[in-house]
Amino acid sequence: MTVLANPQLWAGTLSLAVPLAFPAIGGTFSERTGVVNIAMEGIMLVGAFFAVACSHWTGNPWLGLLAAMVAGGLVSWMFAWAAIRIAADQVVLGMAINFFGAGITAFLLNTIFGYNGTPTSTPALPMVTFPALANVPVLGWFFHQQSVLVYLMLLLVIVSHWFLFHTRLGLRMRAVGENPLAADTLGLNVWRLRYTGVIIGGVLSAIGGAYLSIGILNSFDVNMTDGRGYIALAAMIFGKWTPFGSFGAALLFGFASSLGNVLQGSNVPTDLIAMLPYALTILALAGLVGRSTAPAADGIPYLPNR
Amino acid sequence: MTKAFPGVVANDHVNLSLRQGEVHAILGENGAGKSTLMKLIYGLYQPDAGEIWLEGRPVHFHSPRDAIRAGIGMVHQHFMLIPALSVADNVVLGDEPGKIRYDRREAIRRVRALSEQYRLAIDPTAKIGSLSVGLQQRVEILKAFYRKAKVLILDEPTALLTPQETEELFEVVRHLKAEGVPVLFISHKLDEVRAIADRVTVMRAGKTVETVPVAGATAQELANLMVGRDVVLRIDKKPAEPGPVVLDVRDVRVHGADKQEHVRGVSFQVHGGEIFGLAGIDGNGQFELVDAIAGLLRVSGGAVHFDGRDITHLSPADRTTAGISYVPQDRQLDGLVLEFDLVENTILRDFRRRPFSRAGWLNRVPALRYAERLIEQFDVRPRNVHRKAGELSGGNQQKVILAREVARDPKLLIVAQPTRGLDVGAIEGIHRELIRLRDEGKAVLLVSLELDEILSLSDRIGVIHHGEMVDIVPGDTATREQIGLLMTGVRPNGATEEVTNA
Amino acid sequence: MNSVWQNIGRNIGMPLLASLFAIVIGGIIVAIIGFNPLVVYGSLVSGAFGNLYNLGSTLSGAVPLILIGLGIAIAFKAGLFNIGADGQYWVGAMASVWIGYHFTGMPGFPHILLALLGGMLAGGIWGGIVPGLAKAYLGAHEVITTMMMSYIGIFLVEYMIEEPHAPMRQPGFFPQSPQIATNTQLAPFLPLQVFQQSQLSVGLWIALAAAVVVWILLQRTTFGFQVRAVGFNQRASRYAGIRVPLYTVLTLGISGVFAGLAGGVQMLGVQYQLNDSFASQYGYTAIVVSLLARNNPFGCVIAGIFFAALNTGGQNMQQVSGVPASLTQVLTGLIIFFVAAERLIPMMRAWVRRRRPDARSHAADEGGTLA
Amino acid sequence: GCGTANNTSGGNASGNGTSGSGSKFKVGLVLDTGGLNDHSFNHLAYLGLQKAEKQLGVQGEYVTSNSANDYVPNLTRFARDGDNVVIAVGYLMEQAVEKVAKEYPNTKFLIIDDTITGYPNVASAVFKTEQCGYLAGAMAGLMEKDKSIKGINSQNVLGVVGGQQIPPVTSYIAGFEQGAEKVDPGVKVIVKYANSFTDQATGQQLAQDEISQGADIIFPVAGGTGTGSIEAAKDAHVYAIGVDADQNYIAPSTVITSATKGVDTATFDVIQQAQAGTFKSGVQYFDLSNNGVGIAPPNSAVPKSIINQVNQIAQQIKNGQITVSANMPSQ
Ligand SMILES: Nc1ncnc2c1ncn2[C@@H]1O[C@H](COP(=O)(O)OP(=O)(O)OP(=O)(O)O)[C@@H](O)[C@H]1O
Ligand SMILES: Nc1ncnc2c1ncn2[C@@H]1O[C@H](COP(=O)(O)OP(=O)(O)OP(=O)(O)O)[C@@H](O)[C@H]1O
Ligand SMILES: [Mg+2]
Ligand SMILES: [Mg+2]
Repeated sequence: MTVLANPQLWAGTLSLAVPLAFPAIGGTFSERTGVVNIAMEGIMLVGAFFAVACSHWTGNPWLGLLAAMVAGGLVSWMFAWAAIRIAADQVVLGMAINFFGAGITAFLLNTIFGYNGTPTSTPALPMVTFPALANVPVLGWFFHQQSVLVYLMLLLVIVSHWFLFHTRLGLRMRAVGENPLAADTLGLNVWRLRYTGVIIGGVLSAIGGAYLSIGILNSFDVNMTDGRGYIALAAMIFGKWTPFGSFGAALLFGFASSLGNVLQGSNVPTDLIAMLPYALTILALAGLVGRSTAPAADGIPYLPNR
Repeated sequence: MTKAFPGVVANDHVNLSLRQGEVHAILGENGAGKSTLMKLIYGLYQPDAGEIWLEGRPVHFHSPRDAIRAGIGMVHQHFMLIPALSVADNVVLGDEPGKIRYDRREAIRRVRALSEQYRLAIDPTAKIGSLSVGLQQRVEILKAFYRKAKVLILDEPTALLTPQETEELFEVVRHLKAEGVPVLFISHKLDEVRAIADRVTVMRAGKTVETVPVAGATAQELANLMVGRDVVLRIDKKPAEPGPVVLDVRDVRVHGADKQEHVRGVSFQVHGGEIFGLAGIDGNGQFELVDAIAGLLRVSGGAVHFDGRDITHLSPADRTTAGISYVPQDRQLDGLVLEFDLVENTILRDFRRRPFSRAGWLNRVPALRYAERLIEQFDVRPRNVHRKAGELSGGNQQKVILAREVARDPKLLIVAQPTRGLDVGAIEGIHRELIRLRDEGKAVLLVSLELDEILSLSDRIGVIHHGEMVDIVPGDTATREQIGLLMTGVRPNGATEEVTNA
Repeated sequence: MNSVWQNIGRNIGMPLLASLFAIVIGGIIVAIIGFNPLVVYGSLVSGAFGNLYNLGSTLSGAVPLILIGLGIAIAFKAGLFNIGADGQYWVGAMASVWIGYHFTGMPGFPHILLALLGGMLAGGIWGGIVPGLAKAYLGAHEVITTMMMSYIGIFLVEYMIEEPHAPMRQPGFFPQSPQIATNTQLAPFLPLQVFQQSQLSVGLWIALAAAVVVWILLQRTTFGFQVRAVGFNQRASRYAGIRVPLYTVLTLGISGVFAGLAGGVQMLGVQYQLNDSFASQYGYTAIVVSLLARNNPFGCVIAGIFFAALNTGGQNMQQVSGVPASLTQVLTGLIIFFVAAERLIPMMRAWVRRRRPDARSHAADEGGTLA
Repeated sequence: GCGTANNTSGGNASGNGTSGSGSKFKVGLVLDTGGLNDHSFNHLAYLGLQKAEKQLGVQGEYVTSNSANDYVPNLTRFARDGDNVVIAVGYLMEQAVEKVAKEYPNTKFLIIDDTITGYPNVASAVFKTEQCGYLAGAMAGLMEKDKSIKGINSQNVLGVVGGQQIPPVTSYIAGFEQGAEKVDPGVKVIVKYANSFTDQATGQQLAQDEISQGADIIFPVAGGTGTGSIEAAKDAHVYAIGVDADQNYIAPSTVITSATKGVDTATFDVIQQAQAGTFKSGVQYFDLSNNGVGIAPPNSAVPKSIINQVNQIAQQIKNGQITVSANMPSQ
């Protein structure tokens, strides 16, 4: 139980949740409009790379973040075009983007910066400790020395919930993901709404990638996402395609990973500890969360018969 | 206008004109091309040839958005609803109150007002997915009225309405007509057409045959015009010769998928050689009851005996094998695997037994022969067993299901809404088939929201209200008024119950 | 019969045309960077198919992709997404190796059979028991459970050989299992030296046979009938008397069985022991294999060979033309992208036709379904 | 065009060991799945090859393997194309090298981090990284005892972040523990594994955990993952020790030294030997005495006295007074 009183456990929980929550919420936007998105991994890598590159070139990490968002938006636009306009298989496209993202970032890294990685002088986004938060007893453990993106994430959860469930555009996006034909008969522009969802998803995934490269570090490395895009996919489903759910799942996974990290170094074999986050996820899913149903038209291209 | 789909010309140089303030009915057999024409007008399909003129000007609708902008409203035959959203969300979608924020409260208010105005009672906050199809029909109608159309298209709006609701709808239509709004109205119910329409256009096999004024035309004339031959509208049947009890339902209680109790202790018996009609307003537990008899819902109290045997706890497969056939209410969701071809769909309930399979191996050839025989016998069109069920028109889908269930030679046939959305010709065929089965000594349990159907076919009629059997009356003496009263929960001894719909 | 050819044309011709697209675009990129596209693509093709040895390597690489792809296709048929085949593969590999180095007294053939069955069983349990039961009875989404079980499976296999006194660790400096008995090593695909060299074992026969078995299973048995019915429409399946939860478990289990078999075949045919390296990513590639094959078993064979060719050809490309590995990955991504976007071709045809003022009948060409 | 494939011995196809007239001396490098960006032996081997290209005029080619299935084809392709030397990076390719070397007896093979013997055309390079790990551990232990150094806290704790529990990693760590223990008997060394060589975020988290438990010098042996650990050390104003190559460039004031592994020099040497016709088969050991492993020049945070003591220890290892085990204490 002393483990639970370790501030590092809780700081790590929040910190490790960020690169899952952004893409998971991003995926929520995409899938709520009916486009299955498993391209988060590739888009995160693209975001992570351009964040560092532009942060280095301009000397301003905020411009780096902006570049990540633009790059993520562009890649997801390409994905959206093929998924929506060409009605290509969305899962295959997603995998293609993942290959592409991993390859292009490695290629650019090596041709522009060489094999040793990005320059160490690259500026990173600031770490912030709000005294008001950091001095609260238990809460303070969470908010000690966190990246600004942590706070952005908390804001994002609330804003995207409001956006999806309390705005006209949000309602329309969800309608398109449930029954595009019905939405079409009501005069909604199905394709445009889907583009919107996918591109928002790409931008958010890219921020998740940027968190890894200039949020907590200041460098890019090949495959530095290490499968987080796929875990984010799971977090999105776990969270039943809602922002709060996705965030909750990301926190759970962050907690389990952080717990594993803290427990490492004891006598328990590291591989068994490494199973912890995954095992906990299954238990939580089976025990607490139960059935989650995708938006009804998720993954089905909409081709009006015109 | 012309519109072709791979393999069919659904609309072949169709002409139609709609005058200010008229109600114009379209009649035609299933698959004649009515819905296709409506979708062309609504911008949902693009014509291969031809054009639309609106108020003296040619218009071109690239999508429903253009049509809506031009003031066209439509009630779709297959509902265009979003099950995960609420009634209010569905009605206002595309024209929601609020600026950026969606003013949900205002939407609910507007929908409530609308539903009161048109007397289509509905709870605006209910999820569509939890509503019966009858209630969904109301939502679909409310959607069209919400938008205040200049031209209104109604594609079989009354298929699931009660007579009272239909009358309310007609009131609205007459009102619109008085305001000069032209209405296109599709229905297979000839009485309705005669009651509301000014002119009628008959379609056959994708072509417009004729446009005639309704005044003076009899139902028989319309029917003949539409089918192209003489149709028997009234069915003559011999008196029933009831045999032993086949189905014995004893104080059965059923909870639905929503965990609510829908059937609260119902008892009745069905004999061989009789048609037992189960009448009731939609949502009173009749469909849960038959689902439970077929084994798709668990019985939470009471017992079901079939052929002298307690089947309360048998699996659906075992009940099928024991000789129960079931035509479920929702043909697309329950009755068919739309992606399967007709061969696979005709053996859907019998693939386990010979000759269709042996020790786990499917035998394609007997299945193929069987399917070919059935679609021949039941006149399924097009006559191609390799078509996917989803590519058939709704009427033909229904025929496939009926063919499959009848051909199994069951002891008990349960049919729910067997003629929903079918044309008169097809209805005639299905009704004949049901009576033939009865005369062969089978037990038939008929559930229908169509009072006329119940009255014309049933030997005995049970009326269900709020999950309870109000009364069971003989079919030959029953009247519309008597049954209609029972359906609202007024018991024969005069005691009334609160009227509920959901 | 005409439609059969049309079908083949659509299912193979279109992806081919689309790949051509990707190849042109990739060629432009490669040329901009300063490589000769002809050399690059020449080395890709010759590396994959240029001679019997390269062909052998390609086919050898295709074996696990085909087998896993078949398993994933079965799951897709039942409407289930098995995203965790990687773990099922490794757990199957582990079981096969364990059996392979125990029971050394056994004669070769039964020993091989036992080892492969062990792999299949392990993969089946991994894919079926937890994800299947959790899905069928608790509604836990199989994307999550199979993915999580996959990570757990890989860590389990790591654990078995990594720790100093791990259960399957061979004494010695390197973390690896003992080698399987020599007589359990699979024979070459054909008794030719070149297949011995290129690691192409009878595993290919197993993969081809598996494709036939899957086709028969899905199309010719009541089991397959029920799997497909469940995949299309669960409510109608219940109405048809099919026990949907049971078939969910069975289908995910069988899906895992094929991944486990892939692991076993790979250990018995190529690797002979477990090493502490789990970088195959077969699970993800095989998803693309089965989807591009539209879940058709024979399509899985073709798509599996296609991806293996991209892999071996891509590595030859690095060796011969000096294109970096990362660029190979970019090209692979592009090719998959455009193969998925095969409808681009008919659509472009339609666009071109629409440009011409006289032609009006374009709509039929796009004829998609109103889903 | 199947002729060459049926050529079973491969002898005709492959070039002659001593370089034919006119044709260039070709070297093929088969990288493991980590590829050129592993910040470790794959990258170092490539540096060695580049150096050989520049200084010896050889023609180098390389390929990154995607899975264990690719080892044999990749090795074979180089051998068949007539490369004079084929280099396999990593012990995982042991079986593949044995198989291919048998088929191509005229091609010279080098395998890194392995101990293949009995093949006249195969050389193995073994790096005694436990020795440089020992020196790094000793330096860390000595720093730990000197509380006057800025950034060194009162707790006697060191942190190690391993990539994976495999010999190329654990031998460093084993040496590190022994070295630290030797100079600072009560020291506590926390060892955590990231189970990844690419996950910087986890590398950072693990280091932060160790720092929060009092570690003030972090030794990551985890390729790219280690970059994150060094970053964590930098942010917490404690120290780090680089690995494989001199990693001081990552954080000049944080990385006090690096335990280096001369995969680049070994690769270069073997190429040179092969070119000169002096190729030696069997195991070649690279250790402190032949500068095969070592530690990088310490930064200014390390006091001269400590550097001197570490140099003495290095001397003792070289002349055999101290022997370092490559096995973890529990092994
Ligand atoms: N999207 C489509 N793709 C292919 N065929 C279609 C499509 N829509 C309609 N059809 C075919 O066009 C013909 C006309 O169909 P339509 O729906 O217009 O008939 P309908 O007159 O509305 O019939 P019903 O009375 O059953 O509603 C039918 O043969 C139908 O199968
Ligand atoms: N992709 C398709 N290919 C072929 N036929 C289709 C396709 N999609 C729909 N159809 C059929 O075309 C018709 C058009 O659908 P619509 O909504 O107009 O109903 P309908 O057929 O008129 O139904 P009903 O018979 O119940 O009145 C349907 O019968 C449907 O089964
Ligand atoms: Mg219709
Ligand atoms: Mg490990």
